[in-house]
Amino acid sequence: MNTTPQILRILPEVILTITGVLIMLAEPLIAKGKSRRPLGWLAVIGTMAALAASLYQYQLPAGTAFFGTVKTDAFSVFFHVLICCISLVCLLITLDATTAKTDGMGEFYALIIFGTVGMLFMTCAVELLLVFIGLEISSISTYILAGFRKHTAKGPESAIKYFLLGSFATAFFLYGIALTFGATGTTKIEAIAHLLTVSPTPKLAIAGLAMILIGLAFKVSAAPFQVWTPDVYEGSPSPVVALMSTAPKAAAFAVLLRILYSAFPEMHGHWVPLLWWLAVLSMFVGNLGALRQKNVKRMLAYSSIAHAGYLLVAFTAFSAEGIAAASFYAVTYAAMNVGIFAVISHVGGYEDRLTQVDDYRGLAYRSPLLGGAMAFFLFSLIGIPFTGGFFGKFYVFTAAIHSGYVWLAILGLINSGIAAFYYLRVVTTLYTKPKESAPVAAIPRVTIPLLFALLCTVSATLILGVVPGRVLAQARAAANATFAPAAMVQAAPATTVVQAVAKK
Amino acid sequence: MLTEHILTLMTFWPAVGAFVVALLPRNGRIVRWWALFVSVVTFLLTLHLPAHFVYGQKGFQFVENRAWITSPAIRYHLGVDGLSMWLVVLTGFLSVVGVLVSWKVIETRTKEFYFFFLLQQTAMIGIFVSLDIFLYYAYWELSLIPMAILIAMFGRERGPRTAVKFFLYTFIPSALFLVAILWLYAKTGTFEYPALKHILATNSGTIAPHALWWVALAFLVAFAVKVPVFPLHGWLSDAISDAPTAMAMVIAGKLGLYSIIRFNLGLFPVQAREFAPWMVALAVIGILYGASIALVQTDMKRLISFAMLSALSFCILGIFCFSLTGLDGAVYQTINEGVSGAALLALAGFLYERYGTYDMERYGGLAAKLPMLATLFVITGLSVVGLPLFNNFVGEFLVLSGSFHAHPGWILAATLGVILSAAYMLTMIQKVFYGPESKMVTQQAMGDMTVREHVLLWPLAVLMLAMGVFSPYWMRAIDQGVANLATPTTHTISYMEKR
Amino acid sequence: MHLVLFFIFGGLCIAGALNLLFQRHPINAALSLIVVMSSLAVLYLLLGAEFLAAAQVIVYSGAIMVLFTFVIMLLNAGSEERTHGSKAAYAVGIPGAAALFAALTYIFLSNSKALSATKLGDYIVTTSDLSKVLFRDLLLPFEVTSVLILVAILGAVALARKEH
Amino acid sequence: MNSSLHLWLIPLVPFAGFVLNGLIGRKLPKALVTTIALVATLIPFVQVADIWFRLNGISLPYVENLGTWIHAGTFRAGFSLQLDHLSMVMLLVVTGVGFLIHIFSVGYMAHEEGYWRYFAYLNLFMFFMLTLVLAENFLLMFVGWEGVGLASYLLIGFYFLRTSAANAGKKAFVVNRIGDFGFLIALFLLIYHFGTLNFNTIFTQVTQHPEWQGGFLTAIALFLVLGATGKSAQIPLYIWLPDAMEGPTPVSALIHAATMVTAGVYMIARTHVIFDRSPLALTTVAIIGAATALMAATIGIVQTDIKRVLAYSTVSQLGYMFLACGVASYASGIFHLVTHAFFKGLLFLAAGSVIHALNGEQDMRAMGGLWKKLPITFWTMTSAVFAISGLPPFAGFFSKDEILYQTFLSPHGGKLLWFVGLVTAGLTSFYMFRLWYMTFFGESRTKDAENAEHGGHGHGHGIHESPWVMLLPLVVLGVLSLIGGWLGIPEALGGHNAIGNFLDPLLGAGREGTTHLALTLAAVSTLTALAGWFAAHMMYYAKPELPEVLTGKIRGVYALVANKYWVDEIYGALLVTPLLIVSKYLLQGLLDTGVIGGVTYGGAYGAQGLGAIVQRVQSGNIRSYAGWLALGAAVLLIVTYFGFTAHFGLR
Amino acid sequence: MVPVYYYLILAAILFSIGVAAFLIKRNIITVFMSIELMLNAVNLTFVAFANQWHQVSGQIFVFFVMVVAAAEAAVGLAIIIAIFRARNTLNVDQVDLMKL
Repeated sequence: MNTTPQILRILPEVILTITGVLIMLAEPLIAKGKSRRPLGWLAVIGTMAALAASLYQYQLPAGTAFFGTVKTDAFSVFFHVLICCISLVCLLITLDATTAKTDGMGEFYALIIFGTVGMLFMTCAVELLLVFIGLEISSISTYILAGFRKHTAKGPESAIKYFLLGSFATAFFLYGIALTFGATGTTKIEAIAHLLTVSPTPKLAIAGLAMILIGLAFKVSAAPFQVWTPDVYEGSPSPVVALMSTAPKAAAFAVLLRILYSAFPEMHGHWVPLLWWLAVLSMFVGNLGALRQKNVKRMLAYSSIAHAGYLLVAFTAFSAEGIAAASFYAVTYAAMNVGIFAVISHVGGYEDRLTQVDDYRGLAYRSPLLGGAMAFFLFSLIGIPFTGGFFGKFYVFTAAIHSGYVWLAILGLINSGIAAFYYLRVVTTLYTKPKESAPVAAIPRVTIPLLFALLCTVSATLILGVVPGRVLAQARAAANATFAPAAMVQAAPATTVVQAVAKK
Repeated sequence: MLTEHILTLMTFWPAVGAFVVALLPRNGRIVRWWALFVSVVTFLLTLHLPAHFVYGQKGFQFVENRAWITSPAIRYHLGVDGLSMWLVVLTGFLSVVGVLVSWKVIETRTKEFYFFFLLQQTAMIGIFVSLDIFLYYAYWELSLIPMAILIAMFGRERGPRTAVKFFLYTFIPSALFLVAILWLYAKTGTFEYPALKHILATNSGTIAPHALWWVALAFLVAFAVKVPVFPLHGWLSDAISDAPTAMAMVIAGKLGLYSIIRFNLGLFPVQAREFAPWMVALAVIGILYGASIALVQTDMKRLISFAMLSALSFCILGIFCFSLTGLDGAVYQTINEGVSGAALLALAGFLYERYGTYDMERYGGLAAKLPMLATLFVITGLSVVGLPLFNNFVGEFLVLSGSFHAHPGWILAATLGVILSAAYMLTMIQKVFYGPESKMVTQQAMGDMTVREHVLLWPLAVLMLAMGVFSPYWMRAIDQGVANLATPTTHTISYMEKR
Repeated sequence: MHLVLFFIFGGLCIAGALNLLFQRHPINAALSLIVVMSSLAVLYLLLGAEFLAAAQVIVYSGAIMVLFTFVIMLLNAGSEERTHGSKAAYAVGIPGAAALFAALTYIFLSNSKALSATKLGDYIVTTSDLSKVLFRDLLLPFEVTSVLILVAILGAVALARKEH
Repeated sequence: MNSSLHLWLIPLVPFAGFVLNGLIGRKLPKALVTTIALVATLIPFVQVADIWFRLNGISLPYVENLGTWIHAGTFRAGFSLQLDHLSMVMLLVVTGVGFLIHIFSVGYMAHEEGYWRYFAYLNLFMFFMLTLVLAENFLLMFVGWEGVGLASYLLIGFYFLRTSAANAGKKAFVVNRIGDFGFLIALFLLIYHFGTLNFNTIFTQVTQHPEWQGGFLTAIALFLVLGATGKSAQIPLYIWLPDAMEGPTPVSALIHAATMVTAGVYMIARTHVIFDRSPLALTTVAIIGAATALMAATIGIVQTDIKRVLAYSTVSQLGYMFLACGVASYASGIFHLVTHAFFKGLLFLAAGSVIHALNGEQDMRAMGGLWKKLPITFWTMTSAVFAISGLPPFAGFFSKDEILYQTFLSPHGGKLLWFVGLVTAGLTSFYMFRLWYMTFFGESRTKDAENAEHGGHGHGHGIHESPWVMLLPLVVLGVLSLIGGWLGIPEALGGHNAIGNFLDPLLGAGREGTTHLALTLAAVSTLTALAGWFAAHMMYYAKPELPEVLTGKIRGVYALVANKYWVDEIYGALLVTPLLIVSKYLLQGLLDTGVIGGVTYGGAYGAQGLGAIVQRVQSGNIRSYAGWLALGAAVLLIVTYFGFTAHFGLR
Repeated sequence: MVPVYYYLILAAILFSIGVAAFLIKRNIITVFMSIELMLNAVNLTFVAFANQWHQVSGQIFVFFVMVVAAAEAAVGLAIIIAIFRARNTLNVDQVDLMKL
């Protein structure tokens, strides 16, 4: 039996919660109208501590705690680390973007921190109840953050859209849980798998699965549940978009992986083809929608839909390789997307001065660093070799093809071709001569936090693109931790062929 | 020591140079000189290959092979053979030429320019030397970036638009190309060229032939666009006319042609032979099509672009007749195209530097004003026309004579190209240099060639002549490189027996 | 008897829900929602969930709905005007909802054999059994909920506070 | 085994001259340029002469291999030179005449812009021409073949600021290219059938297989003929030669009369082994030759530009040579080639001298009565005129007579061709004497010496005899055109056909008829020539008004001939214009811009259209969004529950 | 004796009505109410299944849902107030500034 103190299994969450509370307590101590940056730094420190804690959790033997509600294994720790990193960078971006703003910044940082707590719980929970709570925490905090610029016309609108539709989807998610519970009589993820085999009404579980899928598909903004994405991204402050386009998605994908692979592996006959369609739909909707976008943030919103599609491709593979690919892709996508939003939030500022693509004209001359970085991230999003984006796609599609989904791969890569069109349009805009009196003329100089954020994201994207070995190994470990069913797809005729040749 | 790592060295040295450029101060002169230094060193490094190349030794040389990513099994596997060696050297050479050509033109944004320019060198050399298809693909895609950005930055008219067009034209097919690669990997479990070649050659039974056919097609299309082959050349003339000269020199031709020979003929000989009739037809159409459109151009760069289309189609023709002579010719012609095309573009560029237009109608009677430039222009023109004792003649002659036995009819048609080529080339020369002086020419007094231009053009001119006269020096390696790709032509053999 | 009660209060639920659907003034909507919730409380009792019944009345009908009415008053929202901003809602949404309903009904009916029947009072969950599970097995979620509430408070404050 | 003859020197010395003058000539003083150029041509001449005298000590054919040029796969071609009787004769002509014309040019071009350029090109020409003659394989021959074309392109376009000159150069090159196309195809066929391009291997192959008749040999031969017609300005490709007169006159003398244009004849003679196997090809050659000869002669009658007259006469004379080859009497063809080199070279030089004297005037109507003013030019010219008109004992008589004789003897269609040749001979002597009279006799129609100060010939005090550097070659060639024919006097006329016998081992002896026949034919042709002279005398000396009267009578025919049968116009309308129109509108406009560009942008806009559809969903209205969600949810639920998608073959 | 699926179908009805209400109602507050309705439907399902399996956890789930609902209500109404301040309307159809 495991002897590790239970608290260690939720150490990062605890640390972050404490940090959040501290921020709340410290907030009133700072006089009105004074900058809230110290709180930001406090949050950064807390997140770093949580990150350290998460890394420490790699030492722990895999096991559950609190009566099997949480589980720390390679999988959960992988996503812990990822989410902590994302929040960390996003906090840095926030620090840079909101220097001027004082009002309510305490809450801002606290909400980011608490939201992170929710996501962390999502990834490590093996009890649907806890998953639900975590999901709600992260969602609610993001709803609020989305509407944080409440004096503007768009801020509250994006909040209300996100909130109403989000709760709408949550209801479905909940219904799904209810039905699953109805089919099995339990809400413990691992238990579901084998209780299903004895359940008198397994078919209810299928309905439950469908409903859960709906809820999570909404969270990861996969078509046809993507509708909210562009509007919300447009209305929210850029640092928040950086966060909500990556971290909650990563968490939601983690949950989806857990549920699909740990609770419903035997039903893959039902959900694999479904995800096939969701993936294709998402890719096409995302990329085609982005083609005509003039507004950068909306364009990236559509692109995030498309990327959700790429990620779902990995799910369809239904193999450990697939999970590894998905996890890896989540990392790469986080790196490049956070990075690009770092640039956007700095250039556009908290108030989004630059929205249209043309506003970015000549950025690469005004500020080679920002322009270059943005171009780099865009290329990574296209999936150019030696960037993380490329390896991400590469592993995803390798997994798909190994499982025999050649057409999926073809469609996917055609999509990356379509995507290249709009990403490249931005790149070329960055590198065309700026008009005189161009908006890019007045970019604030790069601050230390942003510099650090860019450093992290760029190096991450680059490392993932050149020497992805380590991260991939971790992703594999995570995959093996989750994916144990007997019905594992054997996708290695390759090795046999090689051996055959070797014999000759 | 040097010989083990020479390939890595020459591949990454320009990249290193590029990053140094990024750190240099915003000062045109420093950046320029540095770039020149880098490219010269690159060229010298590439010269190491012919110096130490072992003739008659089978397989790849200067091999470097170590693990990169364990699973999927991607290796850092480099090596050259007779096929790729001279192309690498050519790349090195053209990088020097490129810097010299850009010397004056690129006045603003020099840092960006040379950064991407040097990056491009790395990508191109990487393409030629990598033997792991994954690695190859990585470089292949990478090579698009600097090109696209530079076109966008320095495009003559619709820069950004052309850049996107060029990028998509190449990127979308190579997406399918990637699928094909992954599929192969899924089936064979390796990315390494030699291993793949062996597997596909020995037990192709395990892989469905029709599937393999599609894979081969995906490869071919991706390459054909880059060459470009006739109906897929939509990007060419825009790209050539918008790209800065240094980039236009390397945008078309050698990468695609090399890849076709290396992969389509190397990995999929059977499928390649199935495609052959179509490719030959397209090639011949391309030759005549390009030449006759070039005949009616008024813009120098567009004329050159269509001339290129015509010239490159010769290579395709040679490749897909599978006779050793034809293949030799094709590869040789690839190199020639690199040299002559570069010279031609450089010359056009120099005229542009002087008079600020590529419109031939506005020129006239320059020969009296710029005799040296005119001379070199004529020399280059003659090389392009394929006059004997010039490089292109050797290439074209080998291609045509080597292919004749396979498709006499098509070759007959293709040979008409030599008439047309003479027609458009001489028309260009006449419009620009002969006849009475045009208004523009009389109004703007311009000096003849500068030292830089001499330094740049004479080596090219001499090279054209040398390659036309001492072809065996280059041919040895090439012949050895493609020997095993050709189907032995029967009639000559029988003739030999007859004697 | 049990059946009768079920139908009465089930009917009330549906009636209330429909009323929510057709009433145009938010207040009426709120009141009809209260009807639904209260009758749901009764159904909970029938299903033997005493504590939940109580909680339903207190938390939902009490706290939450009061909050609603409070906000309605605060913003003195008049009866809504029938704007036609969305065709999709009718063209796509309503059929969707209908299909949803049909599907769910079909699912439950097709599984009805396997599902048991409830007899009044044969399964009653006392508060103590509830708390046993709640404070032992599900302690962690319970604690985490505090974070959730904290977030909610934060959010409410942050959003509702007037900027100056 | 004989010691090395260092043949390679023969072409390379002129090449060296070209390189020197070409690169640094601009800076050098005229004198030095001149010496370089002359020495560069003198050395080969001397060497050739030396070889000629040591010829008995040399076993022919003598081959010299200078290394591999191309070696790819099984194909191999080397830089190998060969000396045999045929190339010996050609060498003598080329170097000899070439040297003389170099000398002449020194005087003629003395005051031209780009003097150095001129001589550089001239040396370049010598290099290529000698390569052509010495080549031991077809490929090397092709080098010379194309090279002389290049040289002529450069020299025709020497006055490149004149649009007409530039155009003429271009035309010459492109038309030649059409011929080269034929040549290339012939080469491919040769490689295809023999796997090599070496003369000796191929010819031995053919001789070893007497069963090879016609067939692929005919194909090869015909393509070679196409090549030859291009280079030697025969129907259908003769159109470039008249325009080539844009070049400086010595160039016309050297390239477009004496040497380059005869390359076609040389090539046919060189490859006669193949031709002998293909009666069809031979007949073709003969007919082409005869037709060209006649047609050109008729055009020559009405030309008024002195150089153009000569140009057409050249075409016509080349026709004779083709005729000779066509009747498989190659030796006589070569013989005529040699004599023609003498007298036609001379004619051009003399004409040049006249033009020089008249400060660039080329129109015969503006000449006349010059014989007193330009005595030496006159006398040399006269010898040339007599020679070309075929009056004994001048050179032309013997060679032309030999051709006609051989034609008459040839089995198929010989008589007819002979008659055509005869008529042509008459016409030839007519227009030559016409030229003679119009230029040197009658009252002077020259413009006064006021406007002497024009063009490059800046020394205009009236009409004057040319300097000695120009007269010397005239004299030498004059003598040659008188005696040049004597080395080919047929036995019938008491000679001992020296050149014929010399070429025997290579080209085989001509047919032998009876002495009686030979004599009659000779007499006939002589009379024809005299008739021509008489006609010319009547029309252009005795009664100058006669021509108008006559042309008035046959206006239609006259117009036809005067416009050169509208051949240029016809070609323009049938080939050039259509090609341009098709390229511009059909290919570029419709196909390239329309279809290919259209597809490209069509794809882009199509995708964007789909994007628009996607955007329609994003109406921004929450309820609509909810509607989509609901629908999606319903569909997803149903699909999953009933597992519809599971049935698609997704793998 | 009431079969469980009666309750389930009742829940389904309520849920669907909730969805329909979300689609039809124009006033943001009422739209929000319809979400509450949906949640209640789910709760009913939970309780029914809890009875079916005699599992307490089902009921506890409902308990948590209530908490979440309360929290959501707080936040949601705050957002509604914010949007009313910013846009001075409660009509969903007029909250469509961001589109396409």
